[in-house]
Amino acid sequence: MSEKKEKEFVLETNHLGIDFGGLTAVDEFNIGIGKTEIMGLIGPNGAGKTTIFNLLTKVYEPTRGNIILDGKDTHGMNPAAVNQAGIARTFQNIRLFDKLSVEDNVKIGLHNHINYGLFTGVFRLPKYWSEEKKAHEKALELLDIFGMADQADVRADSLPYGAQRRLEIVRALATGPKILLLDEPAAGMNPSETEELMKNIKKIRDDFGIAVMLIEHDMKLVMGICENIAVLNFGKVIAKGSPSEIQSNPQVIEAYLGTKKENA
Amino acid sequence: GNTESGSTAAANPDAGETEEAAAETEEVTETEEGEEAEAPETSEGGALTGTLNVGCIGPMTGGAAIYGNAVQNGAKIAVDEINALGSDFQMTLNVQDDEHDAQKSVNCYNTLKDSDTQVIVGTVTTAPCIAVGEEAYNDRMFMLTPSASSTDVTADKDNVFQLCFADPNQGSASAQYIYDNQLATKVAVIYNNADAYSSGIYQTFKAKADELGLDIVSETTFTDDTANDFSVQVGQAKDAGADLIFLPIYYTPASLILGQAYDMGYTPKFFGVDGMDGILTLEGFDTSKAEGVILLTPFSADAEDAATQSFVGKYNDQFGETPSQFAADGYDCPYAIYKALKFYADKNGGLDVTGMSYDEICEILISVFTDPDFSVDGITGQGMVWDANGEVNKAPKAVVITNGVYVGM
Amino acid sequence: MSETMLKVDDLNVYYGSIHAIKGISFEVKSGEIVTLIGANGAGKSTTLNTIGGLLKAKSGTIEFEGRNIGGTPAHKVVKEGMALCPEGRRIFQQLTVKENLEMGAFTRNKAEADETIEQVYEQFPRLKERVKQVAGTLSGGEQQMLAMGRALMSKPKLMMLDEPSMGLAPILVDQIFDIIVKLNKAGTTILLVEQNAQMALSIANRAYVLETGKIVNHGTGEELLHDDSVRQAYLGG
Amino acid sequence: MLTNLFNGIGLGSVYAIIALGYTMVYGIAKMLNFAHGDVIMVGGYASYCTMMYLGWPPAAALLFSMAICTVLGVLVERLAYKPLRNASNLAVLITAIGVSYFLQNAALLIWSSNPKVFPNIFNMPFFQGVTASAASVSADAAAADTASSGVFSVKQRGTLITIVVNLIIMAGLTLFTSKTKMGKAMRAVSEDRGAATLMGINVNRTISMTFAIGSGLAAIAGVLLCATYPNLVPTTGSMPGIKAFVAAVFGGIGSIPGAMIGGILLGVIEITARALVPTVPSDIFVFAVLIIVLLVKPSGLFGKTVREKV
Amino acid sequence: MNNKSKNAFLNYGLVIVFFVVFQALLSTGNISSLLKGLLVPMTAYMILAISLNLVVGISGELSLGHAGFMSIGAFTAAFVEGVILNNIKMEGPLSKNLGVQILIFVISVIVAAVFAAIAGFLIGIPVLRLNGDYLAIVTLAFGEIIKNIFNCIYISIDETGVHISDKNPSLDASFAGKMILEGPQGSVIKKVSIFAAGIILLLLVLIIVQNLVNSKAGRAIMAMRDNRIAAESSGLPIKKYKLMAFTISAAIAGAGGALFALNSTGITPKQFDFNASILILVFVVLGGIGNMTGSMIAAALLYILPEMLRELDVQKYRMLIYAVLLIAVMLITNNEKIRALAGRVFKKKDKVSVKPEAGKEA
Ligand SMILES: Nc1ncnc2c1ncn2[C@@H]1O[C@H](COP(=O)(O)OP(=O)(O)OP(=O)(O)O)[C@@H](O)[C@H]1O
Ligand SMILES: Nc1ncnc2c1ncn2[C@@H]1O[C@H](COP(=O)(O)OP(=O)(O)OP(=O)(O)O)[C@@H](O)[C@H]1O
Ligand SMILES: [Mg+2]
Ligand SMILES: [Mg+2]
Repeated sequence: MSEKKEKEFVLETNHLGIDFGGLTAVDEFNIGIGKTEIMGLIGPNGAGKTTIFNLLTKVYEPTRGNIILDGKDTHGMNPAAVNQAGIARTFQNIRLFDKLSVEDNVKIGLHNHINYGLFTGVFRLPKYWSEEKKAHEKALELLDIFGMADQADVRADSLPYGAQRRLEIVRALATGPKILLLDEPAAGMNPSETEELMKNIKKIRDDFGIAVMLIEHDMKLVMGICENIAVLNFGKVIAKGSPSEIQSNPQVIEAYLGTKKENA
Repeated sequence: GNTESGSTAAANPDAGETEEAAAETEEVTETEEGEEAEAPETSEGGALTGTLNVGCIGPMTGGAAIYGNAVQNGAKIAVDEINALGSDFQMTLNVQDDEHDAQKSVNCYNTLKDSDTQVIVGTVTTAPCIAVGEEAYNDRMFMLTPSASSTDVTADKDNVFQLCFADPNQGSASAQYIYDNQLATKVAVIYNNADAYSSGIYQTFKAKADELGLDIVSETTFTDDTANDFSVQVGQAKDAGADLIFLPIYYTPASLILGQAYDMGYTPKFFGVDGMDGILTLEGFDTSKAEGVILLTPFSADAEDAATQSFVGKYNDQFGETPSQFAADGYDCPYAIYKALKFYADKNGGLDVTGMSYDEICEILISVFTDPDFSVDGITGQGMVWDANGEVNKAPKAVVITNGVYVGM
Repeated sequence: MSETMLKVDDLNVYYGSIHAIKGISFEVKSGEIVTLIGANGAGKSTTLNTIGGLLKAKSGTIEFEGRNIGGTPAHKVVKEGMALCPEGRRIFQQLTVKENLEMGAFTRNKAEADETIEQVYEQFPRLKERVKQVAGTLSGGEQQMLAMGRALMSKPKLMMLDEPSMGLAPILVDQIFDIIVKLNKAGTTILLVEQNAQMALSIANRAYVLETGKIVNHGTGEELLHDDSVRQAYLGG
Repeated sequence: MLTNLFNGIGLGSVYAIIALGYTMVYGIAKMLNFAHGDVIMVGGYASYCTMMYLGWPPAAALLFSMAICTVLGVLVERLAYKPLRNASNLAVLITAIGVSYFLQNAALLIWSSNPKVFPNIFNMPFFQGVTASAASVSADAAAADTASSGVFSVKQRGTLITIVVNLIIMAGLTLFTSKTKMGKAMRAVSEDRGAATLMGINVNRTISMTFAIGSGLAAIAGVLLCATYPNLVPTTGSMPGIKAFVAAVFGGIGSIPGAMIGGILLGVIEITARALVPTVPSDIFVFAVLIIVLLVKPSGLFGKTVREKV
Repeated sequence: MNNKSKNAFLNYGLVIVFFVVFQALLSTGNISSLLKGLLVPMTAYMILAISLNLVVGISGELSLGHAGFMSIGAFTAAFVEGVILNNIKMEGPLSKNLGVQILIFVISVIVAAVFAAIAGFLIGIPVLRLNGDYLAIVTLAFGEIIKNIFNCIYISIDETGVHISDKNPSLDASFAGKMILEGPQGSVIKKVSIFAAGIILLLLVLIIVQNLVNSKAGRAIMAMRDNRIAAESSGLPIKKYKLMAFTISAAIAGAGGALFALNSTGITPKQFDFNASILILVFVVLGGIGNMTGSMIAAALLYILPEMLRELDVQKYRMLIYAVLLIAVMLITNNEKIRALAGRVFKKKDKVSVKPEAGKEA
């Protein structure tokens, strides 16, 4: 608790928890993330990591506790409102708009930054053209971060797996978040792709000046870019600290890392 | 005008019959002569020659198929009979299925127009008939509907004629009949409020009953979609102590109502209208449940006259069923048209209908049908005459079902 | 390591007009662990699905224990003694854990199934805790365990695993590979498809490298682990 | 009021029995089989013809029509639905509608549009005996309704029989899908056909089996429907089919008890509405209540609210 | 020009060609009465197919009650026409007064669209809470309710104004007004709409729908269809867009219904029953879900097919043939081999999904 007061947090949770029927999936989750911090969330399968993301983005309504985003309690907000308030995310099982083009996927992210109404859109008034042009340029610019601008017209579901993961990040970024939640962004990527991804996450943080919270099982990635790491087990935080602290924490080794070293 | 012409018909029944009988014999001899002489073209004064293309529209598939098919079958028999008379006049019959849908009915009508149809027998059901009637009115095509009974069918259209009673006649006649014969003190009504025919009769019945001071104690409804369970309707009639249930509906749901009342041990009088006819011929129906049902009908398959007997016999042979009133209406229509054309030919020194345009035929038929001297004896009525509105005048017969057969009242 | 259990020869598979597998040949000998590695979209899953009978090959032969099983529908392939643990788990989300496992033993009788289920619970104690839970609400790792457990329920001679370590915590990845080795020791032949080339190669007897539908390299696990091109491409240098 | 309730249950039990067969196919083959109502109609005709033309006893006629419907169901599935295994749900829906049109029009050609009045099988000595003994059990309901106290009217006897058959089928289906291997296989197939195949389940045979059972149940439903409301025409099955579909959704898709309760509730609402507001079509109320219930409980009365795992 | 706008212009071209061809046939008299009578209803059904495709294809919800919106539009048109004819002095019959016809047509279509939109909005509210088959059943229920309501109301007009009742006033001897809606008997209509007006309406609808799909709102609607949770998490107010799709679709259906009604001489509530809703759905599915060109072509062909069968010598088997054709077309268009072939011919990356989507789960 003491560390919380020292920094200014973009996102803070207090006593956050949720039950599914009898199962307490998350309990007493207290955390604070700095404005441009990259934080890792790790833990065994089923520990409740994804559930925390779902709570933060209001896909699930918390059973208890509160979430403070940039000083504002998100109580009563729905997922769309939370997103507009500044939290964007990706999903563990990719959720793209399959039948839309890559560019349109990004434009959905930009939705709330495109300013014209239904009437303008249906009758294609001048504002439609100018705003669409702006959106188009912005989308390409964002796609370029991952070098995907040349695939703008491809249907999202025909992208290779790794590219789909990257597109999800771009889409989330397009919503103009203050904090980006990434759920296993490197899953299904090979080591060189993962390395590329690490660089890009850092770049995004630096260029956009936003916080990043990520769930990942790839320890190379987690240890490589996270400034702070929280370890979850059975819905509760069992350890918090810098990568080196976590790596040597016996509780974490026992519950999560195991003794073999290949992954490090 | 109803009662007036009704009384003329009643006052002069013999005259009509003998006249018709005479015409019939004359016709037969005439054609025989024609055949022998093999010179029909130049035969004396009143020959009707040529081929008339008759179109028929009605529901042959879907929920109302039963009515369309009955009309079609009846009309076929009539056309075959007319063609077999051996005269130089022939009829073709082109039947189109409208599925009881107004738009499709208009499509049928257009199809018939494309295939050189000259007169329409139809349509069988009311709502499509109104739609087609409008088209036919604009085109000047003559229509004789066997069974579309709403007054709206003929209203404002001089080219559309009905062979069946119009709904108001039936509704008010029923109320009058019940009142005159003191059949009941408390009356219940069950009608179909998704059906123009049924709700039309109901409303005129109701108006007349109120006027006469008949006590209607229960009014309940159903729709085609809920024409299964009548426990509520029958139950309410029973609870209200009705001693007569008026059923201005078709016989199919009526048979269910009879059955369900029977099961309840409730035995009021049942009073039906022409749509009730057919109930005795329902395959598998226990006619004892219909014992005592009274209905107003222009046709009864049990009538003893030769024409009905012959029709019923042929119908049974060809279609394996006893004909309903719809079949009889369908049967009478081609005859009415045939007789009208013959009437014209007689008066005007012959008529060759081959290739005549439908509007020419239309004008001829309108003039004949509105001619006070023209009347038709059919199996659905003797001495049928038409008023300028296109409504038919014929006397409804009240019959009561006794031991599974109609008995005149 | 004696006779050949599975032999694939000149296999060609299409998705509509997309030529996904371009004439690959390989074999798996009885008792081996063989792994197919390759980048996303190389055709690894397609290969397994074709062997398992889910997809139809355009040409080529697949022989299992000397019998041609090409074109045999998937449900019959299972009876031959082959089990496929598919990519993405594909557990029955609405069924309970126990029912999922029972489905795995569909081709066997109840007594046999009951025996095997205990063995599976031993391998995956977590599943035993959750027997009554509806499978759809399990976490990713739990679902993977269930998928493997389910495949084991048919007591297959050849088990084909499609990326079993995907999305698993490091400790579980270790466990899964341990289990694979244990299964193999207990007599099950394994055909393993993995992105985690490092781990896969370290337990495999032999390995094939797949690139855009073609086999570009093969050798023992050890050889490939030290092969430069393989290190470059799949092991992160 | 009690009378209306009883009448409502009478109508509802018929909907329920159709809904049970519907739910079976619906829950497992994951398709809206709009031809289900027409299979019921075929069942009605099959038993009618054997009873009336061949003079078979009702039990034999029922078995025969079950056989006919089973064969018909499997045949339709094989010819029309199986080739669409990988097509969109809507494509299958439209095909089912095509099958429905086909059956109706074929029946029209074979049996004509003239109604056939179904014999009253509830009136047979066997059922009289059965229900007379049941009479003592629920004597109060009977006493409230029949003048000749203690003895059931034919209609009530029909209702009782229908409900008993409902309960038997419901219990049977529940046991079948939760306990037997084939039943579980059906559930597996309903969820993921590919994965089911990998288990060694013959997906095609399982789906055929589903149709066989569903259509066999349709035959039973057809006989009970026609025995209760004895007018048999080619369109006999369509409206009850739609109502049963509504009932199945009302109760919660795929839920077997839900289908039965949904059916009975639907009947009760329909009859009550008719009694309270006799001149307004009762379907207005039936469907309005349905909408309201779904608003309060978006997955039907017994439907599981499956929270999508994110 | 990108692919999407190419497609849009293709559709406009298609409609115009359709118009020019038939208009030429009409003015040279080389057309059968049947086909002539079918032109406007066909156009109306094309509009309805587009409207339903907006719901089924673009927003991804199944609607089984679209004929309900159509009937609202149709009866509204009958009503508007009745009111206008009652309040306007006109020389000669309506068919000679083009000005009055245009007036009736324009006002009817607009009012019909507004009324249907209101109904769409109301029914859209439950839509927000439901999905899949539950939604389908609510739309079905809605269609049935509408049909039954029209079945038991009577609207008449006289110099004192419009009267709505549950009894038929025209049976009263003293009744001096004009019936607009007569319960199950429906409405008698003086024909006004002409082919050209229908085509203009169709073009307008196409422009609205295609522009919508390619605008911000359309993208949002499609995003919801593809993945609701992701759409929500990307900041889309999904309620607003679901409602928008439903309301616009209803408005278009209402306009289509008005066109249909004004071209007929009479309409009845029964015409707009469940089967009518299904018919529209058949057009959409057969034409390809989400494919506007397909919807239009399927609507045109399938609407005239059963009518064309009339002219052949198969009357009795007409509906049987229709049913068999329907099944056959579904089987053929969904046949994997034929699709693969088509894919190769048209070089489309059509996913022949052997690998079920569940592969991505968990
Ligand atoms: N909707 C739900 N209903 C019931 N239980 C749920 C639900 N969602 C998650 N759970 C349970 O909550 C626990 C945490 O799940 P969660 O998906 O958050 O795990 P995780 O940490 O993301 O694991 P993984 O790394 O495997 O993805 C699991 O035991 C899971 O079964
Ligand atoms: N259902 C499908 N339709 C069309 N193409 C497909 C389909 N499934 C796979 N492909 C294509 O076939 C090729 C091989 O895919 P496959 O899934 O076998 O790759 P993989 O090696 O398993 O990759 P991953 O590591 O991502 O699982 C890829 O180019 C892919 O895009
Ligand atoms: Mg997770
Ligand atoms: Mg793969």
